[in-house]
Amino acid sequence: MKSREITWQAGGQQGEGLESLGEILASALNHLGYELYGFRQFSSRIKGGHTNYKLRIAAKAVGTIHKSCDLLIALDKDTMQNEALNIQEQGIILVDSILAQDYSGQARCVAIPFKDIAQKHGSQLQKNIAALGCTVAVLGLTEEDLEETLRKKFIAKGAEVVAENVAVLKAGIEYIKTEVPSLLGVLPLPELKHKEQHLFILGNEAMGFGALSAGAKFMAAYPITPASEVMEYMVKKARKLGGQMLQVEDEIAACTMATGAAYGGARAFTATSGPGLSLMSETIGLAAMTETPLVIVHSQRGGPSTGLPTKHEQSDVFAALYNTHGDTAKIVLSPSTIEEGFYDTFEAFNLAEEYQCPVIVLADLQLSLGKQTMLIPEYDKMEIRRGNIVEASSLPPIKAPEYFPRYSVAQTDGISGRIIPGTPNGICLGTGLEHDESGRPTEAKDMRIKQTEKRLQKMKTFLANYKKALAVDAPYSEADALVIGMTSTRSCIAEVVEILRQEGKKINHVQVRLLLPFPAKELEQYIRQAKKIIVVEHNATAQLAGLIRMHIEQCPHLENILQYDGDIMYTEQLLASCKEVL
Amino acid sequence: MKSREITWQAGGQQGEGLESLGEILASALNHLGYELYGFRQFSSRIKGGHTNYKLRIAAKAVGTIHKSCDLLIALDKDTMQNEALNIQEQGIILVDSILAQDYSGQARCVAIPFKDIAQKHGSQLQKNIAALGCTVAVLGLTEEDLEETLRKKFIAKGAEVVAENVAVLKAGIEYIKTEVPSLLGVLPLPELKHKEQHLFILGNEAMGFGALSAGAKFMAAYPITPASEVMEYMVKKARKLGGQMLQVEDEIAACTMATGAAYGGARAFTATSGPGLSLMSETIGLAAMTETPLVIVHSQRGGPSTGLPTKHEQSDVFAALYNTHGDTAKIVLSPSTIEEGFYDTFEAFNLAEEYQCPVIVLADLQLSLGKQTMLIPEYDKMEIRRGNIVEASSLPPIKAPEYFPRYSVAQTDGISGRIIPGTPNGICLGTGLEHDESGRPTEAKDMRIKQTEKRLQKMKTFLANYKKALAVDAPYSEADALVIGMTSTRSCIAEVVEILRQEGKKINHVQVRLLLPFPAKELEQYIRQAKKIIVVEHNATAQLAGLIRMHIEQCPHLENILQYDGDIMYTEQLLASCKEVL
Amino acid sequence: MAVLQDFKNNVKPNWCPGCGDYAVQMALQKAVVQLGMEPHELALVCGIGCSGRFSGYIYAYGMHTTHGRALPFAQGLKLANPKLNVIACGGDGDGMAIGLGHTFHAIRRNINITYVLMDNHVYGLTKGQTSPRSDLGFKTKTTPTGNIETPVSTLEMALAAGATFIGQGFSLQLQELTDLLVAAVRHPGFSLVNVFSPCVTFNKVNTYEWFKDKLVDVKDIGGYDAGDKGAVLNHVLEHEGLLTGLLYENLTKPSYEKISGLAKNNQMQSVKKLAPDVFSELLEDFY
Amino acid sequence: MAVLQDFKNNVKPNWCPGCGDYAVQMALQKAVVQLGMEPHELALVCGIGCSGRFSGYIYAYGMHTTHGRALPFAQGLKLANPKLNVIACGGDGDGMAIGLGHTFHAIRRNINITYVLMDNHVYGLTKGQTSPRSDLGFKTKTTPTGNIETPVSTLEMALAAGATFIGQGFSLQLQELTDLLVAAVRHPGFSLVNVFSPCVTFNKVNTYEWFKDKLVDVKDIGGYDAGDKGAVLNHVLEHEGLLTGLLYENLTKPSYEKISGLAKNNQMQSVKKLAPDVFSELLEDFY
Ligand SMILES: Cc1ncc(C[n+]2csc(CCOP(=O)(O)OP(=O)(O)O)c2C)c(N)n1
Ligand SMILES: Cc1ncc(C[n+]2csc(CCOP(=O)(O)OP(=O)(O)O)c2C)c(N)n1
Ligand code: SF4
Ligand code: SF4
Ligand SMILES: [Mg+2]
Ligand SMILES: [Mg+2]
Repeated sequence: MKSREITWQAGGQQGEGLESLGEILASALNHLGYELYGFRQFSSRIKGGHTNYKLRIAAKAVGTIHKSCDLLIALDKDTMQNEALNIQEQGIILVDSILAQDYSGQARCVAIPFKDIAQKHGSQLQKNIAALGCTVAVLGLTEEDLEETLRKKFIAKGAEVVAENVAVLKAGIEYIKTEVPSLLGVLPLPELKHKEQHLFILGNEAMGFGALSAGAKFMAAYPITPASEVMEYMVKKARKLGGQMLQVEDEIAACTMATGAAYGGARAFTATSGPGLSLMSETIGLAAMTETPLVIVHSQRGGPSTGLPTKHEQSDVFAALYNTHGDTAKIVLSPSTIEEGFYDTFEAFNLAEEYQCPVIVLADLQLSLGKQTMLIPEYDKMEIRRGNIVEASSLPPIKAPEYFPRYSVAQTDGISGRIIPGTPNGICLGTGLEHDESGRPTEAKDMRIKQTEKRLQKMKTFLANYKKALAVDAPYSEADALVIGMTSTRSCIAEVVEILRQEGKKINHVQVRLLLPFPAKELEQYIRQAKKIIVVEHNATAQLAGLIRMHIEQCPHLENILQYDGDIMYTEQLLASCKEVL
Repeated sequence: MKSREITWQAGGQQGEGLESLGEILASALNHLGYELYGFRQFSSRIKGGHTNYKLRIAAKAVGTIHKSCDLLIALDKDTMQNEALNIQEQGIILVDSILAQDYSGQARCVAIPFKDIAQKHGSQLQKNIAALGCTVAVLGLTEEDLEETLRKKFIAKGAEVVAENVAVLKAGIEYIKTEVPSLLGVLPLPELKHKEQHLFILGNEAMGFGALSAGAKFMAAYPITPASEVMEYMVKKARKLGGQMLQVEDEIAACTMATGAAYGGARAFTATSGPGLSLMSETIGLAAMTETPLVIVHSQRGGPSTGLPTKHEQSDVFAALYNTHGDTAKIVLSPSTIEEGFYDTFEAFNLAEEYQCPVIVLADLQLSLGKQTMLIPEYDKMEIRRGNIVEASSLPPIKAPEYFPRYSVAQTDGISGRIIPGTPNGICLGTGLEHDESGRPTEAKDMRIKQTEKRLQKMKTFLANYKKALAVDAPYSEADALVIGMTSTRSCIAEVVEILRQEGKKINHVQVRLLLPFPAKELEQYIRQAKKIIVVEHNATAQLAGLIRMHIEQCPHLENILQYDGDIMYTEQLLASCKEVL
Repeated sequence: MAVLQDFKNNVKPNWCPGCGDYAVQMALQKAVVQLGMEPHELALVCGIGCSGRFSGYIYAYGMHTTHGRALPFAQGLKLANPKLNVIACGGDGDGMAIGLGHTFHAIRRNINITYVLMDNHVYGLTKGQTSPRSDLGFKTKTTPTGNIETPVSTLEMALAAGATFIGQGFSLQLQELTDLLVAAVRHPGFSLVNVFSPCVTFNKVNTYEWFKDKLVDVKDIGGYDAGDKGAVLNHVLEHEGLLTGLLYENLTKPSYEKISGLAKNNQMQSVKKLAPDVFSELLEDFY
Repeated sequence: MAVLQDFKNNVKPNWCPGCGDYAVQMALQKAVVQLGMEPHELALVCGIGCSGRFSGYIYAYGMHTTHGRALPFAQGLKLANPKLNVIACGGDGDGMAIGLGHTFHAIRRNINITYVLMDNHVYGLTKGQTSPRSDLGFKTKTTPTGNIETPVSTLEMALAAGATFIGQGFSLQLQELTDLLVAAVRHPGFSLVNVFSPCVTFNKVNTYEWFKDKLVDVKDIGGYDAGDKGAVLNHVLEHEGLLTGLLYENLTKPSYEKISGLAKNNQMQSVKKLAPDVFSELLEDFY
C-alpha cells in the first residue's frame, strides 16, 4: 500500500492544537486534489488526555485509517508509548525534543524542538504549526501549498496572526532543510492521475448538509457525543434559510418537537446517540402510530448506559430497530460511507414523507466523526419527493362533523393521503391510540386489524421499491466466502476483501444499508452463493448476525467477527481474523 | 366440555356493578371449592361503555375463558347484540326486562326485571345482586352458599347494608323459583372430586404478592393500565412491613428510584406497561452496566404508542429484550400462568441478586387482569437467595485510596462480589461508564473487553443453571407438530393440543418462559422432533418466531398463528387455525 | 364566520356525566368562535388522560399525543406552521407530573401557543390515583392512608418559570372561562390557562362545591395588579392558589418567534430543493 | 474520626485546570470531615456532566448514574438505606434541563438528602452548549448568535417547589461553601445547595470575576430573614438570584421519612422470608 499513499499521524494532549494541525494539513491537501480520510481519537475529558489524529493521503478514494502510519508527529508520552509502536518500519517519527526518547522501534525517530521553533517566530502555542512545517518538508510540499489555507484559517483573527503562523510554518520547513536535510521530501505524496474537486467533510456535517439539502428546516436536539456536530451545523445554517435549530430540555422534547413540526408540514428531525435514543423510544412509537414523517439521525457509541461516549461501537442495532413497544412500522437506514451519510439522510426525508413513518439514519461514531474527501453531491440527483400530501385544491368542501379519511385503509400499498394541518376542508384527527380512518380512537377489532396491516403494508411496499438496501461487491456466483458488514466498516472490509482476492480467494462483500425492514430476500441470494458467511460487526452480541438469522429460514452457519474494545477496525486485524475463519 | 364445567357471563355498562357481581359469585364458588377463571373485558373509559365479565367454573384447574358461555346475564344492548351470539345452543340468557328482546338465537332467553327485584328489597343500584340471586338459582346453589361472602363484602358498610343485599339476593332466587321454575338448577355445577383450598387471585396481585413474599419492600411506580394493580396491592401491604410504595412523577423516576433502592440493598421494583417500558429503557441500561438488581414487572397491552390500553397483546417482546442501547446483559422471564406469575416474580428478585442484573417479568394483559384459583404457594419452596453479597464481617480493613474490587473480572462465572453501600471496608464506585474492577471509569481496551465479557458471561452462567426456561408438554419424540407459545396463551394452547391429541394427532406443546437469554438449545431439541412448528402469538410481526429463528441455526419453517385484534385467544379459534396449518 | 356548530364533531365524549371537562370543551368552542377562527385554522394538541381526549371532541385539527408530551409537540407544530392557532390541553398529571419539565421549559421559551390544563387534583383516566395537585391527606388508590407529598403550586411554578400569561378558570364559570381563553389565545406568547375541572368520579373532596366555596375572583380583590409579579405571587400565596381570572400578564417579554427572527422569516413549510446559489454557498464550508 | 485524607482517592480529576468544581470537591470533603462522617457512611450520587464525575473523585461510595437522574436514584437509595448520608451532585444541564421535573418533585417530596448543583451556566462535558442557566445573549456552539431563552431561575423554582432548604455558594468562597454544605447535610429534609462553579473553558462571560463582582452575601443584607418565603423571594428577584449563603430554611415541614412513618419503621434492608403469620395474613385477601 505504501507506495500509493501516505498515512500521517499526530498525537499529543487534548488542547495542544492537534485538531487544527490536522485540519490545516488536510484542507491544503484537499485543495491540491488528494483523496483524504481523517480520524481523531479522543477521550471523554475536556482538556488534557491523549488525543491523536490520523490522516490518510491517497490518489484514490479511501474510507478509513490504518493502524500504522508513515509519518508520526509525537507531542506527548502516550504517543511514544502507544502510537509509535504501530509505525511502519520505514516510517519516520518527529518527536518533541522535550520528551525523553526511549524509543526502541525500527522507525527513524528524530527529535525536533517544536516549541522553540514556534516561540522564535510566534508563541509556543504554535508548536502545532511548527510541526505542520516539518510535515510539509518531509512530504515534499512547499510553503506555497499551505499559505492560502493558513490565511483562510486565521484571517478572522487579523493579518498579523496570519503572518505569524506563516512564519512559524516556514521556520518548521526551514528546520528540516537545515538541520535534518535527509528528511526533506523523503515521504513523497502519491502521484495524482486526475484532479477533481472534492469536499472534505465530517460525517456529521455530511448528514446535516444532507438534511438541509432535503429541505429540513426544523431541528430540535439535545447535545450528545458523537452527534452534536449535526445540531451545531444546523444552527449555523438553518436560520438564514428560514428555519430553526432548537436546543431543548431533553431528548424526549427534542424528538417530540420534531414530530410536532413534521406533523405541521415542515421537514423536521433530531440527532442523538445511545442514551438519547433510549429516551426517544416512546415518541418514535407515536410517530409510527400517527404516521408522521419523523427523521432521527442516530450515531452509535460504546454502550450500554453512558458506556464509552467517545468510542466507536455498533451495538445499538437492536435498539434502533426495536426500542419502541408494540408492532412499530418504521425504517432504519444505515449508511456505510460519508457520502451515503449525505444521500441517505437526504433520502430519509423523502422516505419519511412517502411512507409516512419515522426513519432512523443509523450511523456510528466512525461515520459521524470521520472526515473524508467526497465528490460534490450531484445537484440534479437531489430530488425532493413528498409523497401523498393532499393539497387544499384537490379537496371537496366538507363541514363538521365530516372528517377527511386521513388513515384510509382503501389503498393496497398502505399509503393514505396526508393532510398538513391548516389545510381547508381537510380536517382529521390523529392519536397514539388505535383509530379509525379519520383518526378517531376505536377499539373495533376489524379496524384494529386493518390499521395494523395498513401500517405494516407500507413497509412491504417500501421494501419492494427500495433499490439501495445493499451495497454489493459480489462478482462470484460461487464464492469462497461472503463478508457482511454494516455502517462504517465498509472501507475496511473492502480493503481486506481486495487483499484476499489478490491472494486468489473468491470473496464477495455485501454491506447492509437497510436494517428495517430487513432486505432478507436480496441478501439471501448472496448467502446461498457462498461457502462461508462472515459477519463483521462492532458489538459483543452479534446483532447483525442475529438479524440475518431472524429473517432467513434455514440460515446457514454465520461466522462472527466481533470487536468491542471501542476502537475502530483496522485492515491488518480484520485481515487476520478473516484468514482465521477462512 | 359442557358437562364438566360452566361458563357464566354478565355484560352491561361500566359502572353497573358487574365487576362486584362477578367478584361475589366467584368468591363464594371459591369457598365451595370450585376451580375458577375470571376475565373482564372493558374499554378505555371510566363510566359507561360496555363491559363484560366471564367466569369459568370447573372441577379441575382452568386458565382462560372460552368465547361461548352457558349462562349469560345481559344488562345492556351491547351484550345482547354481541355476547348473546356466542352462547351455547343449550345456554340460557337472563336479560334485563327493560331491554328490547330482539334476540333470535337458539338459546333460551328469559326477561327478568332485575331492577324491580332490587328496588323492592333495596335500591335499584343493587340490580347486580338481583342478577346474582337469579344466577344462584339457575346454578342450583342456595342463599347459604352466598351469604357469608356477601357479609364479608359489605360488612364495612354496616350490618344494614349486608341485610339489604342478602334480601335482594333472596328475592332474585325467589323470582326464579316462582316465576321461571323451569330454570331452577337447570345448569348444575360440576361435581367436585376433592375439595382443596385455593386462592382466587388477580394476576397483578399474584405478581405483587410474589414480590412481597420475596422480601421486596420498595416499589416506585407510575399508574398505567394494565399494571396499576401491582402498585395498588403494594401500597396496601408494604408500609406495615416496613416498606414503601411511592407513586412518583414518571416512569423514568420510578425505574431510577427502584434502581437506587436496589443499589442500596433493598429488594426494589417497579411495574409498568407499553409506554412506561419505553421510558425506562435508559435506566435499564444503567442497572445492567452497574450490575444492580432491578426488577421490572411489565404487562403488555395493545401497541404501538398508546395503542389499545385496555386490550390484550404480546407485541412488546422485542422492546422488553432490546429497548436499551448497547449490549445489555439482562434477564427476561415470561410467566405463562398466574401461578407462574407469583413464582417468577418471586424468583426474579433472586435472579436479579444472584446475577446482579435487571430482570424483567414480562406479563401481558390477560395474565395481569385474569383472576384464577391457585393453590396456596408452598411456603417451604419460597427460598430467598441473595447471591454474592459481601458482608462487612468478611472484609479486611481498607483505607483510602484503596477500593473494593466490586467489578472483579477474576471469576469465570462472571459474578463478582456485591457490596451494599454503607458497609465498612467495602468502598467502591459505580458508573454507567465502562469501568475498571473498582468501578472507576476507564477507556482501556483490555478492561473494556473483560468487563463486557464479564457481564455477558453472567447470562451464560444463568442460562446453564436455569431450570424453568420452558414449560414442556411434549410426549412425542416424533411429533406431527410442535406448538410454541408464550405468556398467557398457555391454557388456550393446552386445551387445543388436548383436543387435537384426542383426534389422534401427535402434538407437542412448549411454552417459552424465558425470553432472554434465549433457551435456544433446549427449545431446538423439541423443534427437531416435530414435522411442523406452529408459533402462536398475539402480535402482527411474529416476534417470538423471529426470536426463535434468530437463535437457531438452520431453523426450519415456522408457521405463525398471529392475533392482533386486541382480544384474547379462544380455544375455538385457535383450534381452527391450527387445523388449517396442520 | 364560523359558528359554534362548526366546531362540533358529534362524537360523544367518553367522559363521565358531570365531568368538569365538558364545560372546558364548551368554553373553548365558544372562545374560538368569538375569536373568529375557522375550524381548519385550529389545532388541538393533547396529552393522555381523560382531559387528553379533548382533541377528539372538537371539530378542528387534533392530535392526541403521549402522556406529558403535548407541549413539546405543540411547540414544534406551531413553529412549523405559524399561521395555525395551536392550543395544547392536558390534565394535572400530564402537565405537572410526567410533563412538568416540558411545562416549565415551554413557559420560559414563550412560543405563541395556549396551554389549557384541566386540573382535577387526581388521575382520572387511570381510575383514581394521587396527582401532584392532590391535597395533602387526599385518599386514593395509591395513597389509601392519605397523600403525603405537598401539592405542586401550578401558579408559583409558572411565575418562577417566567410565564407571560397566567389565567385560572373554573368549569362552573363558563362565561369567565370563555373570556379567559379568548384573552389567552390573543396573548402574543405562551399562555397558561389552568382550569379547575372537577372529577366527579374519583375526587369526592375537591368537588364543584368545594371550589365554589374557595375560589376568589381577582376582580374582587381591590387593587389587584396583574402586571406586578411580586404582588401576584403574594396573592397566590395568600389564597393558596385558589384564584380565578387573568392572574398575570407580561407584555414586555417578546415571544420566541419575535426574538428568534422566525416571526419575520419562517420558511419551514416550504420544502423545496435548495436554490443552486444557496447550495453552492453551503458547499464553500467544505473546501 | 476521619480526616480529610480519608476522603481522597488519588484519582486525578479530568476537569480542566481552574475548573470551579475542584473547590466544590474540596469543600465537600471538608464538610463531611467536619460532620464526623466516615467514608463508608457517605454515598455520592451523580448525574452526567463534568460535575457528574464528582463521585469518582472522593473516597466514599459513589454512583455515577445517567444524565438528569441523580435525584431519583439518590432518593431510592436513601429510602432503602436511611443510615447512609446521601448527597446528589450534578450540573445545571443535568438538574435544570433534562432533570428539571425530577428536581422539582424531589424538592417537594422532601426526602432527607442533599443536592449539590454545580452551576456554570453552560454544558461543560459536551464542549460548550447553552444551558438553561445561560444568560440571554450568551454565545455558544448551539446559540452562535446568542441565547434567546430566558434562563431558569433555580431559586424561584426551588421556592415554588416548596423547598425546605436553599443555599447558594461560590467556588471562590471555600469556607462559606463548606459551612453551607455542613448546614445542608444537617437539615432534616431535602437541601439544595446551588454552587456557582465557573467553567473556565467554555464560559468566558460568567467567570470567577463576574461572579465575584455580582454576588451578594445574604449576611450583608440587613434584616434578611431566611424563614420568610415571601421576603426571600423578593430578595431573589431584586438580586436576580445572585445571592450567597443560607437563603431559605423551613423547619416546620416534616421530611418524607417522618410523614410516611419510615423514620420509625424502615425495614427495607432486611430481605427475609415473610414470617409464617404474616404470610398467612396476606393470604387472607385472596380467599
Ligand atoms: C408514559 C405513560 N405512563 C402512564 C400512562 C397511563 N396514564 C394515562 S392517563 C394518566 C394520568 C391521568 O391523569 P391526568 O393527567 O390528571 O388526567 P385526567 O385523566 O385526570 O384528566 C396516566 C398515568 C400513559 N398513558 N403513558
Ligand atoms: C440522555 C443523555 N443526553 C445527553 C447526554 C450528553 N451529555 C453529557 S453531559 C451533558 C450536559 C452537561 O452539562 P451540565 O449538566 O451543565 O454539566 P457540566 O458539564 O457543565 O458540569 C450532556 C448533554 C447524556 N450523557 N445523556
Ligand atoms: S374519571 Fe373524572 S376526569 Fe375522567 S371523565 Fe370521569 S369525571 Fe371526568
Ligand atoms: S469544561 Fe468547564 S466545567 Fe468541564 S472541567 Fe473544564 S472548566 Fe470544568
Ligand atoms: Mg387529573
Ligand atoms: Mg453546566
